[in-house]
Amino acid sequence: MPEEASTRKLTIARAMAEAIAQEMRVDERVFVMGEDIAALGGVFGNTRGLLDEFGDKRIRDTPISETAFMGAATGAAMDGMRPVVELMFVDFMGVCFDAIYNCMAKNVYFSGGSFKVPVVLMTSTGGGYSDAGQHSQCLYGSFAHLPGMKVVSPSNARDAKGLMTAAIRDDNPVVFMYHKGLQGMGWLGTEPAAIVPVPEETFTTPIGKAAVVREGSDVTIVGLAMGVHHGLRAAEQLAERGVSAEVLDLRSLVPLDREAIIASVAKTGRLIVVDEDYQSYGVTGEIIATVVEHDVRLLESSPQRVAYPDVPIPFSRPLEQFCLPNADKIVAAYDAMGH
Amino acid sequence: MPEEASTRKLTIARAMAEAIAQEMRVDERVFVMGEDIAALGGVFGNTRGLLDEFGDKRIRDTPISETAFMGAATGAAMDGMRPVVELMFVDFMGVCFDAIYNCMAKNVYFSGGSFKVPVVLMTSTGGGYSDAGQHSQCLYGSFAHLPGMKVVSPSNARDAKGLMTAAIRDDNPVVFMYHKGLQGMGWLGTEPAAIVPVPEETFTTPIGKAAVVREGSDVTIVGLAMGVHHGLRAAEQLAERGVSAEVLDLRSLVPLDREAIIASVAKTGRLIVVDEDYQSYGVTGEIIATVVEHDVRLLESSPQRVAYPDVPIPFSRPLEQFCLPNADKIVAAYDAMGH
Amino acid sequence: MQPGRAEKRWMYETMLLSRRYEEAIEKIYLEGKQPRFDMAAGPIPGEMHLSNGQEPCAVGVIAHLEAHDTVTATHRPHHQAIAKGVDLKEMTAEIFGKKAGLSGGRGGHMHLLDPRVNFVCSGIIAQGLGPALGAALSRTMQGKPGVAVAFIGEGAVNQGAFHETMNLAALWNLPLIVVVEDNAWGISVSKKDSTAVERNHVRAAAYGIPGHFVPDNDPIAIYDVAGEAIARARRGEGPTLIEIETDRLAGHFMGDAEQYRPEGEKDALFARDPIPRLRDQMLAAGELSAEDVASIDAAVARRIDEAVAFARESPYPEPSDALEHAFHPVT
Amino acid sequence: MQPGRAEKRWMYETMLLSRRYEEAIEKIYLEGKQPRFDMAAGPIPGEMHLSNGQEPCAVGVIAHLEAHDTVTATHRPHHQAIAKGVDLKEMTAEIFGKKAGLSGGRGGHMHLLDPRVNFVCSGIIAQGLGPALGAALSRTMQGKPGVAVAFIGEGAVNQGAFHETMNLAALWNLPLIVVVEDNAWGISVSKKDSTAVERNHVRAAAYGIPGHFVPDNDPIAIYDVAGEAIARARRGEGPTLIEIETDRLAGHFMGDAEQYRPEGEKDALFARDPIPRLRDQMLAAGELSAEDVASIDAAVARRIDEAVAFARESPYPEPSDALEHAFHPVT
Ligand SMILES: Cc1ncc(C[n+]2csc(CCOP(=O)(O)OP(=O)(O)O)c2C)c(N)n1
Ligand SMILES: Cc1ncc(C[n+]2csc(CCOP(=O)(O)OP(=O)(O)O)c2C)c(N)n1
Ligand SMILES: [Mg+2]
Ligand SMILES: [Mg+2]
Repeated sequence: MPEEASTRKLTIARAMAEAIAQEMRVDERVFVMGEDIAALGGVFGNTRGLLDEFGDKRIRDTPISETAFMGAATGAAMDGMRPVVELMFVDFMGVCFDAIYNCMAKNVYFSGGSFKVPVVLMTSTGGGYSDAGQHSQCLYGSFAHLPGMKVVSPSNARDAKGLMTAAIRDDNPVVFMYHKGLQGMGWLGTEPAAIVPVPEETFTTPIGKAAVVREGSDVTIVGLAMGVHHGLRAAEQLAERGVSAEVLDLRSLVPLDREAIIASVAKTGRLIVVDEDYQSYGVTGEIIATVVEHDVRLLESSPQRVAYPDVPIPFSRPLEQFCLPNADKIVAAYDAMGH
Repeated sequence: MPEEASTRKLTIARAMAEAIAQEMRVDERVFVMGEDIAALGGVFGNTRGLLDEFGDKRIRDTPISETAFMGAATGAAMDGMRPVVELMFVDFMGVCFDAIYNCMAKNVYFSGGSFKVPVVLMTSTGGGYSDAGQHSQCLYGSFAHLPGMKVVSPSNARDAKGLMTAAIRDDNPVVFMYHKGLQGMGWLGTEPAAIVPVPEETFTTPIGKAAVVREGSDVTIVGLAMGVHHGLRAAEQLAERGVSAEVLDLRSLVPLDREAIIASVAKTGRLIVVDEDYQSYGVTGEIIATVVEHDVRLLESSPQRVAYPDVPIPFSRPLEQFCLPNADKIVAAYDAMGH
Repeated sequence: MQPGRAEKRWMYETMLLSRRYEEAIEKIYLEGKQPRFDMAAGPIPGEMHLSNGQEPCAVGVIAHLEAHDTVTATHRPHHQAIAKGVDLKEMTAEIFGKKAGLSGGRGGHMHLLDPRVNFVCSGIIAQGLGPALGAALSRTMQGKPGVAVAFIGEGAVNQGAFHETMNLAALWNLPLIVVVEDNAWGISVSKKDSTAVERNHVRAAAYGIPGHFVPDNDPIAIYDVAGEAIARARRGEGPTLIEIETDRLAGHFMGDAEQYRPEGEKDALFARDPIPRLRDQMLAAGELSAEDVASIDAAVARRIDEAVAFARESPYPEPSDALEHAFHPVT
Repeated sequence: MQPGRAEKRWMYETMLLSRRYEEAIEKIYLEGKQPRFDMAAGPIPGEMHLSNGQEPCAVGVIAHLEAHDTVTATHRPHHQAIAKGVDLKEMTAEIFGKKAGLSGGRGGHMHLLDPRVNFVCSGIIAQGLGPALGAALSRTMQGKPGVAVAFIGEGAVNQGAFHETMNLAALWNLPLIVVVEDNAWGISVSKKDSTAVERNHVRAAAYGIPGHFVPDNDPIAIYDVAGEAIARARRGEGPTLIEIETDRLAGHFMGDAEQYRPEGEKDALFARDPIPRLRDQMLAAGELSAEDVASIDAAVARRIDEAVAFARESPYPEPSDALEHAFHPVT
């Protein structure tokens, strides 16, 4: 990532589109496919402008046939192309999950590495705006659990651009999960801290490296995507009380930067994991197990989870807000650890 | 579960078929649907005999159209029937997962409880016989992670009968995952310890209650289905060395009997979790997190996982056997804890 | 099959109720969302898919149904819900996310489920087809009366669930009617950019079942074709595919600027709005009087006012109610 | 389109190679599995789906393909793999789970992938359709020659992926040929119990593309129809659906007792075995001599012996190799 300062701020949506455009300019094998990604520029703006520049052969709207076009992305990738394919909401994975987890994700292995499968599957995640139970899920754990796909999710526009470029250049399937509440679409509400300076030139952010986004010494808050911003806000609140929280942005679930997690907890002795995906059998359990299986004595008190409870996502605002992670819950989790 | 001794031993396959038959006799709303479950009696034998007794209206072979027939199971259940529907291998979930996780599992919630969705989804899991990467998965974590479905997996025929009966009587979707290596089909190889005495009369095994299948004081081995048998064998080996291992059969992942896990670890101070599903973001992480978030001081040494590594399942025998959990790995995990 | 005067009047009233209802919802939806449109704000947050223009599909078909017949609908469900007789107050409270809503606010406008009239809908394209098939199977197995109708959009026809469901319905000869509301668009993708055939009803040939096309968004013609199909299903003669040419008068969802629409297309649609068309037809035929029109207007307005007032006055659920009803208790 | 003498001879040789190959595999598969059949035992563990009887489908179609054309096959892939020119030694080593196998033993008989001849297969019904569509799209976008052929069973036609793929192939006018090997059974479920229409080729109408039916498992007739379809695709005129009546001479997989088959059905199938039929035809037409037949027999036997010897002698992979190749390294 270039070091020189950039002052041009982008939303994640624009950063994604820019990364794709830059790769498309230098590599004609790259193309984009999905629902409403051409004339509309993507429901969440991440393909805006691409149709005008690259035309409808390389920016292809599809029918509502996810099984066919996810499979097609795999077939095209195995034939030498580098497709970027969109699943509009991650919630829709159920109509095409075989094409993803059993085919796209496994053909590198089934071929003993003789086929490359350079697909980027980009998909929106997250709730908070009352889109109810089939349009608000994160499903981070569902993808990260199954082998053969890398899984990334940026918390800000700079990482979004760098991770997208890295994903397009990767010879493996990469699932790029962008959180709607960070996307920078005005109508969706936006976390302002996700809109950051982004270098104009091409760069990659390595997949599998976490980032310490705030240093601290008393407690480690681990999260990804929206969870990072909750963590940062909680760290502010804790700082007012004299508690120094370190915030770790995972950026990637597969590969998972276990060293970074362990190093931070080794320093702080306390762990809170934040996740907007369903709590059980998911991200929070994995992070906690990673620490304690390494060395249970690292933890001075019981680790805490601030995750989505194990119920479908309700529509009604007070119900949904009750379930979502937020900074106050993280602070309460800190307090629950006892000191 | 009736207390009187029964000496009649059954395989899990027969126990499942018996439970279904007994419920079908007393409740005409119960019917069975799936691929090759009628004349063939199920590829894994669990519907054998049902066609002859109940006829082809209630024992329905389907086309290879899992999305339609999983959806139909939900629709029939919401209309007052109690379908038992088979997904032949759990690996096939990807072609119909929306109908399962987004519809069957959520309509109770979406209706605020005004609809019942009494579907039993039975599906085979597990490898060990070289059926390769699309016919050997367990995916326990994938189902257990997503809300609205109960998830059970028996380790022996008695539990299989009791859990199946309980599942059919439950007003919620229950995913009944049976391990091929325990099924009692000669051609698949069988764990003899899964074939146990099963009462002839109807009984239920409560969903959500774990069972201590071997008491011990030095280490807790937690597993389900095939993992329980690995755990029992490891406990034998450890006993020869004077180590007393407690083995917990989870039986149900949703609901998860967290109390039973915590109680056992509180006694032993050591935890090994065995799982044939992929390791990361799955069952092992959840069990470990459950213990340490309750009280990190319960553990005298770092917990250990013996799970399937995060790679697709290879065909070749030495490759697959290298990856699978077994008793030796559990014993090695015990040794790795340091004492 | 021609509607009698009462049916026709019911169709007109129901179309009007649906239209005026959505106009009311539209206004309320924008409360709190101006000047800046923020989907999360206001008394009705989240996505809002209006069905205005498509009312003929709902009434022409559902005129033939009873409460015990099943309907599965889509993300755009208001017109069908209203025609099927879902309680308007509870439906409105649900759309507001209130405790008195159909599911206590858990579902919202894409998840209106009502067992009293056997109505469900969902937010996943083509998801309702399997459950409708299952309801049809259930009726056949139980020997109870009842058919199932699955409404889908023309975009949904290209989803695999369509094919699987049609084959099974035909194979098992089930009382299922699949109704395609062809409004020519799936969000921003036009039918010609998504569908290899010009008309979807020809796809019935792939299942050996009847397929019908009803042009021109005409409730009377729909009534006719649907009536035959439903009667056929009730006689045990199996499924039918019905494709209806209809119009989406609003954007895909509220907030959609529809810049992808060809110039002038929207004007043409408004010019053939089916509701004034039916009204004028019935007036001309003497099946409605000016007074009837006025009294229907008034009755419709009253029902909507009541429903909206009910929804507004209903309290929000307790936040922690979110954790209830993921599972039924074991009995 | 009629095959020349060389093509016909290639078809005969290839069918015979496939048949004799599977006979050899069948024998080896049973090693270690007798007296008690245990799928996990012996030099070839796991499921084994034989394609004997279905060889005409493979050769009649693949006779028209080059190495750069793509084929996606199913769980029953040997005949197509052999016809497509997958290296027989490496394929056999793969089926044995050996290090020298196509993927070093990771895949096994349901996962034979070979980029040198653009061949893949898989164990999930209808999974190959999307990838074949993608290969066809890739060729069109790159302006490179090449068509894609997806082989599926008649049971797979009822899977949603079929519908989605056909629609997209037609919509985008891609060089895709979908070949349905109709052997009348999907495991134990007969076609009449799974499929609402008598012949699947009629389903082409749902996509506005040509659909052909080839009766009687005849390689020459298949060659003819496939040749036209592939030439059409190469000319940029889009996809075709071809349905072939063929026979599954073995059980669904080895170990299947086939008690679900009506009495006498199997005898009838063997009586119309396509391989002796073609041989006798060619002998009668003077396109083969008795010496040709003998030398082909010998050549085929030699290739199989070599492949089997290669596989037997190849070492097993290191157990820990299981952890390699889940991902390509980042470069
Ligand atoms: C499986 C799935 N894919 C995509 C979507 C996103 N989506 C919602 S509505 C819609 C368009 C549907 O078009 P159509 O079926 O014609 O219905 P209409 O909106 O016109 O009523 C799409 C693509 C979805 N909800 N589900
Ligand atoms: C999605 C999916 N469902 C079910 C199966 C199990 N299965 C394997 S082969 C088979 C029958 C396939 O029939 P057909 O397509 O006619 O092919 P054939 O076996 O006759 O060659 C079934 C149901 C599967 N592999 N994948
Ligand atoms: Mg539409
Ligand atoms: Mg077949």
